[in-house]
Amino acid sequence: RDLSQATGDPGKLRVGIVFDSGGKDDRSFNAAAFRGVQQAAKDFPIVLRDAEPGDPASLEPAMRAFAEVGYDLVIGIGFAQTPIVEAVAKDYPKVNFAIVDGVSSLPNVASLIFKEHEGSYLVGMIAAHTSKTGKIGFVGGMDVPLIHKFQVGYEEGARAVNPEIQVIQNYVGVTEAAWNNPGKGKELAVAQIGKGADVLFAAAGNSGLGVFDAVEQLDKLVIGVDSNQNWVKPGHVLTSMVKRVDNAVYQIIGDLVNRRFQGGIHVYGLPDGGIGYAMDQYNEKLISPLVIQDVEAAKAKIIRGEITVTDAMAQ
Amino acid sequence: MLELREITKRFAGVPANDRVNLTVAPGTIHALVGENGAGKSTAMRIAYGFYGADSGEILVEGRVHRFTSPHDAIRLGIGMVHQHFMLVEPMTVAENIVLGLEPGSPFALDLKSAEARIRALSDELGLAIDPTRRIEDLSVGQQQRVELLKALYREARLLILDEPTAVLSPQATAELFTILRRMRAQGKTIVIVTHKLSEVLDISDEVTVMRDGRVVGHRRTAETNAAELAHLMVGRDVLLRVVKPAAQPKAPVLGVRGLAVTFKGGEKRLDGVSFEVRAGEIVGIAGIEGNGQTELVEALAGLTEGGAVSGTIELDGRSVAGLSVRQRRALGISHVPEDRHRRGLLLDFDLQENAILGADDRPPVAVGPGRFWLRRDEIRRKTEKILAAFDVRPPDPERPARALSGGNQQKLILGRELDLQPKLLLVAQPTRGVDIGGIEFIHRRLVELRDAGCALLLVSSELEEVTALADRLLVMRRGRIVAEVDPETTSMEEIGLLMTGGSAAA
Amino acid sequence: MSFLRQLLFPLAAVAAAFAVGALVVLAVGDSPLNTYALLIGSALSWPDGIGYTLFYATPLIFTGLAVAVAFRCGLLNIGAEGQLYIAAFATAWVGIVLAGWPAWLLVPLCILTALLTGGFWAAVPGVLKARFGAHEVITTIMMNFIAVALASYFTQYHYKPPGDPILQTVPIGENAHVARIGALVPGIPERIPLNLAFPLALAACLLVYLFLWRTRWGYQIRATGANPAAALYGGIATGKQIVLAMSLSGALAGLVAVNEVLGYRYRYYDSFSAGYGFTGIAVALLGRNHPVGVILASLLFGALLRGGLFVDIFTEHVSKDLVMVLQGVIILFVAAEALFRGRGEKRVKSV
Amino acid sequence: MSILLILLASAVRQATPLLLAALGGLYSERSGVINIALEGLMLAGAFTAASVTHYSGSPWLGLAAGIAAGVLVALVHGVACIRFKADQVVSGTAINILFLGVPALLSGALFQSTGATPQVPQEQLLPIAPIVLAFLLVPVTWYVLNRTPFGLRLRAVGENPEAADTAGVNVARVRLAAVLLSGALAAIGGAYLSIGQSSLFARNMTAGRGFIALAALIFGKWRPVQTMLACLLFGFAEALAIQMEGVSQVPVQFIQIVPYVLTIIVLAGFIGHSRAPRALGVPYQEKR
Ligand SMILES: Nc1ncnc2c1ncn2[C@@H]1O[C@H](COP(=O)(O)OP(=O)(O)OP(=O)(O)O)[C@@H](O)[C@H]1O
Ligand SMILES: Nc1ncnc2c1ncn2[C@@H]1O[C@H](COP(=O)(O)OP(=O)(O)OP(=O)(O)O)[C@@H](O)[C@H]1O
Ligand SMILES: [Mg+2]
Ligand SMILES: [Mg+2]
Repeated sequence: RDLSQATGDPGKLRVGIVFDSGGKDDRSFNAAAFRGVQQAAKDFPIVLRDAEPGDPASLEPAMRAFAEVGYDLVIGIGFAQTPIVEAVAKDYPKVNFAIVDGVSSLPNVASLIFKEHEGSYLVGMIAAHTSKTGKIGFVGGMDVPLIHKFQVGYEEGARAVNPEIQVIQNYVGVTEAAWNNPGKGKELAVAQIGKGADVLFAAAGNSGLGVFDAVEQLDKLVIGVDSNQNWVKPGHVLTSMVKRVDNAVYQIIGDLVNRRFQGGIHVYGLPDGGIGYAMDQYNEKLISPLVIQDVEAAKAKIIRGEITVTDAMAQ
Repeated sequence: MLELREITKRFAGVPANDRVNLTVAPGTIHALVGENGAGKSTAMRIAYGFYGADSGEILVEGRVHRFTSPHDAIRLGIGMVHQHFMLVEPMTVAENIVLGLEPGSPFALDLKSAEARIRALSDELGLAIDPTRRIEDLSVGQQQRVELLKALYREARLLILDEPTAVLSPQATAELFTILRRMRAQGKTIVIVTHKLSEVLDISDEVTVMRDGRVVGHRRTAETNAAELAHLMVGRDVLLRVVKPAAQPKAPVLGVRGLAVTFKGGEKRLDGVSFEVRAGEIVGIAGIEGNGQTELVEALAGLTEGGAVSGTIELDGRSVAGLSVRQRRALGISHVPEDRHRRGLLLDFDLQENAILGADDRPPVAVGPGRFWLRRDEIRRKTEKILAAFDVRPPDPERPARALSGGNQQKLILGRELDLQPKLLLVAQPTRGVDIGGIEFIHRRLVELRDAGCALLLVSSELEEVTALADRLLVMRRGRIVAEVDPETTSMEEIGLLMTGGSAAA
Repeated sequence: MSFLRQLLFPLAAVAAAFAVGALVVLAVGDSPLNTYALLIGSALSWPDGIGYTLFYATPLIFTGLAVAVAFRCGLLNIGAEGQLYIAAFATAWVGIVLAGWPAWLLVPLCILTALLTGGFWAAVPGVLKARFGAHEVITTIMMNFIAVALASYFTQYHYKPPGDPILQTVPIGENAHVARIGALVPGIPERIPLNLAFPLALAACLLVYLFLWRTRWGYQIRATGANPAAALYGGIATGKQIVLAMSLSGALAGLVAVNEVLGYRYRYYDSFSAGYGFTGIAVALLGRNHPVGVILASLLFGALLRGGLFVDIFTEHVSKDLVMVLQGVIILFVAAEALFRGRGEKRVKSV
Repeated sequence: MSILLILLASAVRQATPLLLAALGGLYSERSGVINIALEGLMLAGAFTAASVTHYSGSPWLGLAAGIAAGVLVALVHGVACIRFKADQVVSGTAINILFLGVPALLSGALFQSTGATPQVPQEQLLPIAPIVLAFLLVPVTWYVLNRTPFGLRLRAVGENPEAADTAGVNVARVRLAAVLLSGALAAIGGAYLSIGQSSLFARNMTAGRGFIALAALIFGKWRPVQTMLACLLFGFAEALAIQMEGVSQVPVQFIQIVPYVLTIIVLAGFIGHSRAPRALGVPYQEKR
């Protein structure tokens, strides 16, 4: 009968994480978060449970289940959970919450947000430098402002290098299912390549995997997103726009363990390494040092405020 | 060639074949005759392995065989043409014929060679069947010849034909008989099931008569005549007598003129039928089943499906032809349908809900605006009244109708329909499958109803029944009324001959 | 007594399904004992467990009833899902457009909208069946896709709050809200979304019972389902009954909107239904197409949904898909009833 | 490549899983057994194929295992409907619900995932074989139905099982064979989705394709060539929706519902009457 026992040792700090509908093995956004909490579970004496609701209607019940049995920290992954975290956090003021990609003003909610547009700007530059056709592609997951943030940053970066460049853009869909449709992701990528694009930026969760398949098949290049995806299709992944969700969730759990947990907005961007582009053995041959130099220069200018990248979500 | 020994077969405890013995000599045409439900089809289906017998033996060429499926019979050279054709309509003649016995390899059906063989067989007997045509494009007569070919193709040496002429025109019948004679000449043995005595006398070498699931006689055709066979078929010795005073017919209630029912392709199952029924009389319709009786009753009740009704139907001088079933019922037409399971009952519903079928809109059962509500207490009271008045056993209103015996189901339906105090009762096969006690009860009720001033139209394929009950008797054949006779003065043999077309009298 | 006998078979099917489920749990490497303890414990805890179980049961009562009513007329309504989607959108639309209207008028109007929209959406396959003989299984499935696409279109292009990352409409007016049970009954926290739709569902069961067994229309619908030929003989216009039964079925499915839109989310939310329409088929089958059975089956499935969530989160390997497996096995056992009864002849339903 | 060619190629790819499932449904339904379980059969095939390919590294082994899974699940449907005379629609529905759950549950146990398998490397994906197979199966199916003894028996038991029975055909055996065949074909369709078109199994990845296949089958009047055309039409609508999205002014939802609206129109009899096999959905009770 004692639910609190059955749901994990109440003697320890208990942390729950609710993934968005992509699930924790999307190799990008959710996967990054999962790496972070797993590392935390290794390093700290905590109980960790996760929920993968699969469909958006089940996000709230999952989050409430954690709060109901008295978990100490509940982390919501993805902007879609913002209103849910708000509602649940109001009902359970003693439970701490964290939301990735969303902003809440409640005192018991930590909002973990990223400057994706700045990272996208940098990979946009790399894409423009690399493209031979003067056409590059963008495949977004769900057609929402957060992903527009990626798209606009990417375009601005590309234009900064080549004002004539043509950016072909598509979104997989308009519902949550858009994150989980690799078949369609592939179709879109094939279509873009058919129109001449030779570098494609995939910001589409699981659907992005279809883009990876397409560039491999048609021998083009893809830019990964969120996690470092350079290893997924070596030789075909130009770079990845990394978003260190893992670091962010690791830090917030660490704060909890060290009794330093604080609500409010936590921003991650270029200076702290929360956002960046991935260079490793898989792609070092794909990008020339000259390009890196140019990109690093732009990065420094952004940090200093000399370049302002449009934040599509702030509009 | 074929011998059935002491074959018994029961359906739900009711014997359809009761120790049937039948011997068919090789190279002969053997007729099997009997009234509807005598058990002819059952016996033949057993001989073909389609049904298993409960007891008894089947001998083919003197050796006992056990049949587990038609497969076994086919192997022994037995072929059967069923009363209802066993053909797959959208497929071609050749496809139907080779079904189950396909020539060629499993990967390539050799229809060409089959078609050639079928053409040869067809030519040999003068059947004129094109093996490449679709069954649905053929006339019934042609379909029947396909059935014949099917058996011949399987090299059947014994051919069973179950009522092959029921669906044929006189010319087609004559052609069929020519073919059968040719087949006999080729050494085949033929069993032909029929009602029509003229045909028996025409085609057969020997004849066996069945009644009530038993064999009641065996004759050489040359040594008998229609009168004797009709006598054996109807079995005067167990004749039922209904005590009834002379009818006092009053004003006409039902007037039917030129009624026809036409189905697609111009097939008329009812053709120019005219008659009237007066208050206080029972008009009987005698005829072999399938001669338009069902279509007549359904047309009068408003239940014709898939066919066009033309002609006049008047109730008390007012046309009802265009009215719905419900409107006709409201005007006082009640109906006891021939198939109580399909039409008459909601088998899974309890007796109460069956007691209001067709009358659910009448007070005091239905009350309120639009007669929306059903009153449970009134339904129960009505049901109990019917169960008591018609001696339905057990009189438990909450039992499902399925749980009643056939006779009690029939009494329930009759009770329900009579409870509406109809002006006109259409009653078809009122005692089919009902035991003797039940039959008497039902007959008495029908006569009482007549004497109360109701007009009754009675359809029954039991000749005894119609002759005993009817005040006037109409004989139907091929969708027409071929004669009106006085049941008091006309002998059953005569009526039987009219029904079966055994004499030219009309 | 006969009622108990009626229960026996569904109980056996449930027990069999749980046994199969236990094997599945073992196979994926968890303890069936712990899993079922967590499942049952979380479904029955007070107040959240009970509250959520009843909350999840509510839409299932509506869809279960919907499927049952159609079934009583011999129709399989696989379209409850589409009917409840379109009804939910329409209900939200009225709640948005007429947000200023007083509650005493707006709430009934919203409920009426749910009924009418759901009813209309189901009437289409009903008419197609009655008029053209189009099989309702196929048409209702097609109507499902159309409903979801239409609701999604209107939400996305016309009623989404600007900049909202989630595919949902703007909120409905406060006056369209249906009260939560927590606001009325002390001791139940208001965070539990159980709302007045639950008593409405129970009332719907009573009304459906009265309609089917105490009124002429109900009788005619059931007669049509039991034996169309006999119904025609009794003067019942079977085509009309088919349309009526489908409309009623759709209206009941539409009432899910009261629970989800008026009582819980206060807006239309894309893909809000966790397959309620399809689970309704299982509910109706298990509940033997009887309102009381529907309530019992809904409570069971509601408990499974609530418990499934806890099993999903707090076990190592078992996911809430266990619930789907349990449902599937229950229906399969109920469908192949003959398996338990020997090789009895079943009523043959022609297409 | 011109846009039209891209569109057509995409339509063919989208039509392939539909066609495989629809041809599977064709065998089952022409034999008289409603197969609404195509969705579940596809899911079973898709999941098994992806899992086995992941472990074995061979897509052919994966495909074979997927087929085996489809046949096994079809066996459940067949036995329930043929042997136990279960309502065919209800049995199919049960299987659909069951296979929404089973792959997800197994993926949890096998891959610590909720509903997905690990990604299969590109070189281990099925080549275009399933596409070729699907379209090759159209004439093959036509041939089997019309030019082999099995096809003859199959059509006969679907139209008039009693006639077939009297002709010595074992109705139950033919129907079961047809249902198993439909399981195999639907499973190939599923496998194409998971290890052909994409490179992993994702939760409910058929997304209603089993039902659309059924609709295509009815649209195609239960005939192979017409069914293929219907699948191509549906595939074309899907391809169009993909290409038009974000490009044209027409909301994608409207393109997506075209096949469904068309199907309803067809069912309402506006485009010729679609006659089902006469014994479809009716369990056959042997008399003996
Ligand atoms: N499959 C069956 N199930 C139940 N009862 C049956 C079945 N077949 C025949 N009977 C019953 O067995 C009896 C004999 O029927 P059978 O068909 O053998 O008669 P018949 O002599 O061929 O009559 P008809 O001239 O009408 O064809 C009838 O009472 C009939 O109702
Ligand atoms: N001697 C025979 N005379 C007539 N028909 C025969 C004979 N032997 C076999 N047949 C028919 O040939 C067909 C094929 O026979 P076979 O024994 O190969 O059956 P099968 O292919 O196993 O068919 P099923 O699957 O129906 O049993 C059967 O339908 C049977 O009716
Ligand atoms: Mg007969
Ligand atoms: Mg788990």
